[in-house]
Amino acid sequence: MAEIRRESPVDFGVRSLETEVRSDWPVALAYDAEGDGPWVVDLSHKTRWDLQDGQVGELTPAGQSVPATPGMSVLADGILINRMNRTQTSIYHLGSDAPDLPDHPGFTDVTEATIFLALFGPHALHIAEKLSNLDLGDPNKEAPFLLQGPFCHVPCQIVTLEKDAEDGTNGAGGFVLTCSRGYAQSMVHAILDAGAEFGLRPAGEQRFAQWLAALSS
Amino acid sequence: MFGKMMPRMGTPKWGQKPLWGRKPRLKSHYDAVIIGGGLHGLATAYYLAKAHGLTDVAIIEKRYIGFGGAGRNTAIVRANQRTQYNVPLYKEALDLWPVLTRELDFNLMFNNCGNLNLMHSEAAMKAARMTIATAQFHGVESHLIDAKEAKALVPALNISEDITFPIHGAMFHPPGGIVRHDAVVWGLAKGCAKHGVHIHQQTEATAIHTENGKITGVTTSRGKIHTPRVLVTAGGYSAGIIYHMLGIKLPISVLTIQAMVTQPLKPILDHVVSSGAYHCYANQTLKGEIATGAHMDPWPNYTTQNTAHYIKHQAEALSDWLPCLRGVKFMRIWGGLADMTPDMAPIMDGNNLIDGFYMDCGWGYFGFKSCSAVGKYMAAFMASGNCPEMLKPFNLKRYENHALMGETAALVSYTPDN
Amino acid sequence: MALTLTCPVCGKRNGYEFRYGGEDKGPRPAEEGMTPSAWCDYVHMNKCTAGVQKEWWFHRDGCGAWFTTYRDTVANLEVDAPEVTE
Amino acid sequence: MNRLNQLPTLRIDPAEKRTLSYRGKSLPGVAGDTVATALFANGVRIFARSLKYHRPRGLYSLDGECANTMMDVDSIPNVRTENTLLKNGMVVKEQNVKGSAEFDWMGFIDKFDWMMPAGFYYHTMHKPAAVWPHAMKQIRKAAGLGEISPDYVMRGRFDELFLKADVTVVGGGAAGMRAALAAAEGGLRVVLLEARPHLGGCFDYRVSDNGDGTPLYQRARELAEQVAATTNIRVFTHAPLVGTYSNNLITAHQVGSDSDSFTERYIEIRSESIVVATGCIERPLLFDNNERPGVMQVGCAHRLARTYGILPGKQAVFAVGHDLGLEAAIDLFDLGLKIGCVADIREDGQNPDLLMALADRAIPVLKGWVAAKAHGKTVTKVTLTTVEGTVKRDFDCDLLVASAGLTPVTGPFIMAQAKMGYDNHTGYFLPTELPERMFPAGRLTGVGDPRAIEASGRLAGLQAAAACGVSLNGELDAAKAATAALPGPERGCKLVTAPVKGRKSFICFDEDATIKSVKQAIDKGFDVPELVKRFAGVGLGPGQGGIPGHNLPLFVAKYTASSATPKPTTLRPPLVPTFIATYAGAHHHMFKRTPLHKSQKAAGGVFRNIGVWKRARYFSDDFDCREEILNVRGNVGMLDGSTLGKFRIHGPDALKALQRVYVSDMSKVKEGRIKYSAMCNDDGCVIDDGVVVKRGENDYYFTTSTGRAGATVEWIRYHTRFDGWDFHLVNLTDAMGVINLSGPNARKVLAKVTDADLSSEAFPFSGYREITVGGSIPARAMRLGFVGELSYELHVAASYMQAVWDLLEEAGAEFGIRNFGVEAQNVLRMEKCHIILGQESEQRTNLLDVGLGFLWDRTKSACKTVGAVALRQAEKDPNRFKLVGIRMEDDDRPARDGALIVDTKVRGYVATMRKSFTTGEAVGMALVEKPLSDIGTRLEIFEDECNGVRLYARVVKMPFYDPNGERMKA
Repeated sequence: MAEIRRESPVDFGVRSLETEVRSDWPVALAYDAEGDGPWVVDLSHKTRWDLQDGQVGELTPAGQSVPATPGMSVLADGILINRMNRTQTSIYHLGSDAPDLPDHPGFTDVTEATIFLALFGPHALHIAEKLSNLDLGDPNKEAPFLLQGPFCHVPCQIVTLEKDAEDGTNGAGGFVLTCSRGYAQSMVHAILDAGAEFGLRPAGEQRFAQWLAALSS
Repeated sequence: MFGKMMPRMGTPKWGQKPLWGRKPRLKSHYDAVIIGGGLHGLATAYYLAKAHGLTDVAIIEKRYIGFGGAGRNTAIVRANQRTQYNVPLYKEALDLWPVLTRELDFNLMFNNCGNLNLMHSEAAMKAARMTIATAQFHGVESHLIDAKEAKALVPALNISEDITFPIHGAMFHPPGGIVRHDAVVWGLAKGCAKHGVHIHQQTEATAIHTENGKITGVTTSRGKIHTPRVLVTAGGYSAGIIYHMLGIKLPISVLTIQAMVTQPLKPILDHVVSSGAYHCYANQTLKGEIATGAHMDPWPNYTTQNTAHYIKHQAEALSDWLPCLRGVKFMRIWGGLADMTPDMAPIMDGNNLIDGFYMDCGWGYFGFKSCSAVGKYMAAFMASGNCPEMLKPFNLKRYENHALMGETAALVSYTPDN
Repeated sequence: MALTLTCPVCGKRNGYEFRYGGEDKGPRPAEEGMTPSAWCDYVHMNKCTAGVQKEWWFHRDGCGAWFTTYRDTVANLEVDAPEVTE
Repeated sequence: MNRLNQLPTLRIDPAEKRTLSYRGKSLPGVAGDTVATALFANGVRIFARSLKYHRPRGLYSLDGECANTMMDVDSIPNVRTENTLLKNGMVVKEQNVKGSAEFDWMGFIDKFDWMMPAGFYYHTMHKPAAVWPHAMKQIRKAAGLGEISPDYVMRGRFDELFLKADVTVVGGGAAGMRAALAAAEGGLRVVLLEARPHLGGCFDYRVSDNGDGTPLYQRARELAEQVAATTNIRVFTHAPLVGTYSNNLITAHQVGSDSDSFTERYIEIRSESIVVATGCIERPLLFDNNERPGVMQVGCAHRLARTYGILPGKQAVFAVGHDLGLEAAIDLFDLGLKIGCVADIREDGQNPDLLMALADRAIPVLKGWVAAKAHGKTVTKVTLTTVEGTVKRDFDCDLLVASAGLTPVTGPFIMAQAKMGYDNHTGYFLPTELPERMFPAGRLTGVGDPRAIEASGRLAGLQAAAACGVSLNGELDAAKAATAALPGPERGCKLVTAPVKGRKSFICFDEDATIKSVKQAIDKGFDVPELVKRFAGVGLGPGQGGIPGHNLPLFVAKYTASSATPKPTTLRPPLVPTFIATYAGAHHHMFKRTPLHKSQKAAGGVFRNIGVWKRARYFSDDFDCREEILNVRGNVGMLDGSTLGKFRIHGPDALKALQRVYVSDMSKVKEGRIKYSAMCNDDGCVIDDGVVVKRGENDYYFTTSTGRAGATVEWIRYHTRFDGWDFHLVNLTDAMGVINLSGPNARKVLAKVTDADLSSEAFPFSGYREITVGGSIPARAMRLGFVGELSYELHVAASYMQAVWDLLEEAGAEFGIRNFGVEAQNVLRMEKCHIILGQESEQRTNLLDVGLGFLWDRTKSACKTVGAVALRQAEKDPNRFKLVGIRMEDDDRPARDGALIVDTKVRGYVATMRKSFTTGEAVGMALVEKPLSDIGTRLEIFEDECNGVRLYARVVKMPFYDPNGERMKA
């Protein structure tokens, strides 16, 4: 019998330099010539949960409390929790391991439903401006924050993890984005195309981990 | 040098006199009042006066004739509708253009260049086959052609596979084309005036009066009129007028529809070409502009403002299927109203809910193509009080009888409950 | 024209993110005893108000909420203080 | 021509050479030239011929307000050469000429204008009717300006940008720059748009001083430096605004420079507030031959010299109505232009300093005089006259600088639906009420004093910032006071036309509309400017109203002796003609692929769009799919069904929600079983069908058709929006892939990859099981029978889909397993008379019509099921359509899908029909009127292109294959 492998919907069209298999997912840790940023990283293998409940605000998924108002996000211990509306929240496990899906019936594992990308580094938000009219750098909001809306015409959840400083060219700013899995190819193509003028390169999970560590510190 | 040798004549005499006579006085009584000086109102008045001898007719127009859809449509005419109720009506309308040109002695500039309706899937080709069979069954010329044949007719067409909606073929309808819409307004107005119809511009109807279930009159911004017959045919404004003046609700949503033209070009497009999948049509006007449009914002509006969204949509669509136009510039955009019904077919009814009250509305974006024939039959309806066979299927009752007309195969859903 | 709508969850957004849901006609009537004309009135008929009307919208590209708002159909602008012109 | 290479105002780099090709010759230009200035420098005066009369046309405004200098550049038609920067190697051609622009064989038409009064076409060429088609052909050929080839490919990279800004300033002149700087003080996000390739506006080319000794051009450069140094101002140059919309949406396009990554890009800005500092253009002076090459506006002449280093003529006459004209005359004289005379339309009101400077230079000034006629193909002489027309004098010249007055660029306000009114003092059409959070600044408010221009800019910038909620304390008042202390709006010259009859006085250049033709239109009853525009053709040409926009309403008001104030005509986007390629921008095609896309492609799949998805419809070039079909019937096939909608619904009220939207009684859904049901709309028409399984208490998994997946959440929430129920939906459409394994050998194949008991007893038809495939992969398995064979539908996590597919393919190899596509499935299910919505139904087809009435539970009226009322009311209607099975009398001649069922009328249509490879019969389904639906009824079929030959079929029992369902239940 053939070896069982899972496939990420995201394909950057370049071979990774270093890969690790994690619960059947081949995970690209690094790519050749990742450059000085901006970077795009495929995080589709990272576990995502959907939690819906009439009293979602009182629940504590993965031991964290759910942000009080829709649009708010919290990032702690590698877990990003985004309040989507009165009854719904999304939980992204950005760290390496995710616990088993809790017993509570309100949870659904939606890892497979979406692609999950991180886009960060210099000009990351300038790339976003070419693909969406959502205000990822909204001065009235404090990062991290969640936007649910169209990105390159496709409904997405976008969490700005850090806003750029000043004119956006020097920043460590960036965001993570999920959209329907079927759009993977179109979305990646659009992002790479928009980022070309800024030198956007695919990067491996390690690059993301460094950014995440810098954000958390 | 050439000109100097030519005998200098005066400006031709048609160059001077007012087209629709001097401004008439608003009388206190008319045999019929038509609210709305658009194409349907003008055509109905024209036929009332000419064919039925009912010349004591007033057209009440809030702004100026042709202000609404009459002056904002892109002038496409065709008779390849989907159902057997519609095809004969539009066929007659199509046949009337040359007749009216002669009758009105006004060049309506009918260009029967033919229409191509592009199909982008096997399913669409099948749907087209049914429409074509219906047309042929009623003696209207229409054919299914493949992508290569379409390309032969329209050399600018992109029939490659790498566009959003690759072209499989087209419904080709040779007798369709374009008519100069402004000319129809002005020509009919000329015809109305000749037969004694009063056209009151800058006059707003503010109330319709009834007594014991009968129409008695209309109040206007210039005074009250007594009349036993009222036709509301105010295009996009009809449904609002009918509800707010008479309390009759209609299954209508009024949407803004937009169109635009490019800078003028030498002949490049000899047909009217349209695509449902792209929500986009294009044809070349006699002036050389490429007229294009179709997309509507799917929510009710009485605004004729334009949207940035629409222009971009149009550009993206044309980039796909008429890619040479990428090197051409958009020049002007405008908007109008389309009163949409759930089954994409109009409502023509009257003399039942209220004696002497008639309506002709819900035309969506088909009001231009149909106006000549509808004027003829609505005039017959109003003159006799009896609905002609041709118009019977378009009654209002069909909605509560769950008998939608089926002018579209797919659902027309501006709201989820349609 | 560039409609923006205020989603109760996501705030002010581009109108094209939303789906129109019709004039507000109140809760779904009971099934029993519904006459064809009452049914038609609820399902198909509209007032077509040229002015401010209360209407339903769905945040299709965003949070997925159905909500009502007031909009002036002549200006195509959402209005804050509803002054319904019937 | 020798350029004035040393001027400090230049925007060209004389050292950097460029060349262009024109009429077979290579002509020199320099960096910073526009195509038109380069041609002008090379002595070209006639750039084009006009649309109707083929009159020679030349450089007039240098800002693209008319089609005078539109040419074909690199095979792109209608290029505004005066706004297009010269690039090396451009190939430039004349348009709409027979011969050349210089000598056009069609030029004689100008003599026949008297035959073509306004509305000419409406009254001619239709008698006799046979004339018209020929005439039309000639009209089409004569009309149009440029030419585009049907296989033209637009080169370059087009992009798009969507910005959020607090304050957007439109116009990068002194007022705009001051506004941007003021707005940026509080840290707001500011965007500054400038149409020209550089900031500076009307200061950029002027050497007069701003009141404190600094020349204006120098002041503009200082401001530009300050702007560049302010990081929260984003500047877009060569970026004309093209549209303003409600809620402060602005669109623009930007022309890329050599160093940009784009050729052109589309820019859309959602801005909290807007400052409009677009300045003024000039109002054309109307006189005979007022558009001859050699006649140009003040700014054009002045900028030719100061910006491009080209003296616009040798011997000039000025006929102007504003001080900028006098200022230009003085400056151009100092640069070497000979000036025979300056006619100033105004009797008085001139700036005395300017009059003094003219006197110092001995330039004769005639006050209350105006140009009456230009002579020559290009100007050789001009006749001046007093404004009343009593006295005339001729002057020889090769340049006539003519300008009646100024006209503000109010397009941004008009497009934002501002109410416009006529201002008697300035003679401008100005907004009477400003749109919300939109502020005017600079020259368009009527001010001309440089300090006032700057102060009004600062004030508007602060107002815009305040509108964003920035608290400014006393600054706003101070700015107001500063503005008020400076000279206010200047009185404008109101003269519309010189005292001439106007037969050759062109109010609109692009459509060759004269004063005379406007009079004719008015005489015919077209007495409002909007109608004159349409009837006489004014302002509808490529210049988009820039030339006639101000003059037409003034003239109509005068000619109709209307007591009302003039009403402006409307303006519509795009304010500046914009390439379709630019509007399209990046134009990303967004579509969905299934998890098996690559392998399906590799297996020879022919893909089609199905809604938002790409799906494999065929797996060979036999589009009848014989092999695919027979393999499923006789063996086993696999179909990628991943596009199916899939949802989880959970929560205490989940069942209530299902009861509302499904016609069946969903309380009867049992664990371990699948329930097939349908959703209707309120008309009772079927909109969706699918299966529901119960996976736990208040926890269901259900499928929808591919097309409905995107609207399902919306639909369910819509129909429960008043109920306040506690249920939750999760869209799992993309999370789960679907493999349909069908055929008599399906069980054998599946058994090889799973340990689950697949026997019919353990896993019967209509059963639902959660099994493990390949040792570890969870799969939701359903026994369905859409294609009429033993079938397993496996729902598998998307990332595992390829692995499971590969396992099955490997396991099925010994049975000859193969792909089948959507078309094969279509035929297979048709043989079973399983319907596909949209194919066997249309918008008016209800649940009962298609024979699915058995799904409807009539006892649950308390659930207020969507569609139930309509079904009840329509149930007894004898006039409805009914879906029937039909078989052709001739099995070798199946009717095509869409053929009609007729007698004297249309009675129905064929929904799907094929000659079945399985049974050899030509069978299908049709929707027919109820009286025709009895078994055995003979149907007459009318097919397209049948030429009167009818086909015949009979109504037969459904289904056509395995009527007892033994195969699918096996």
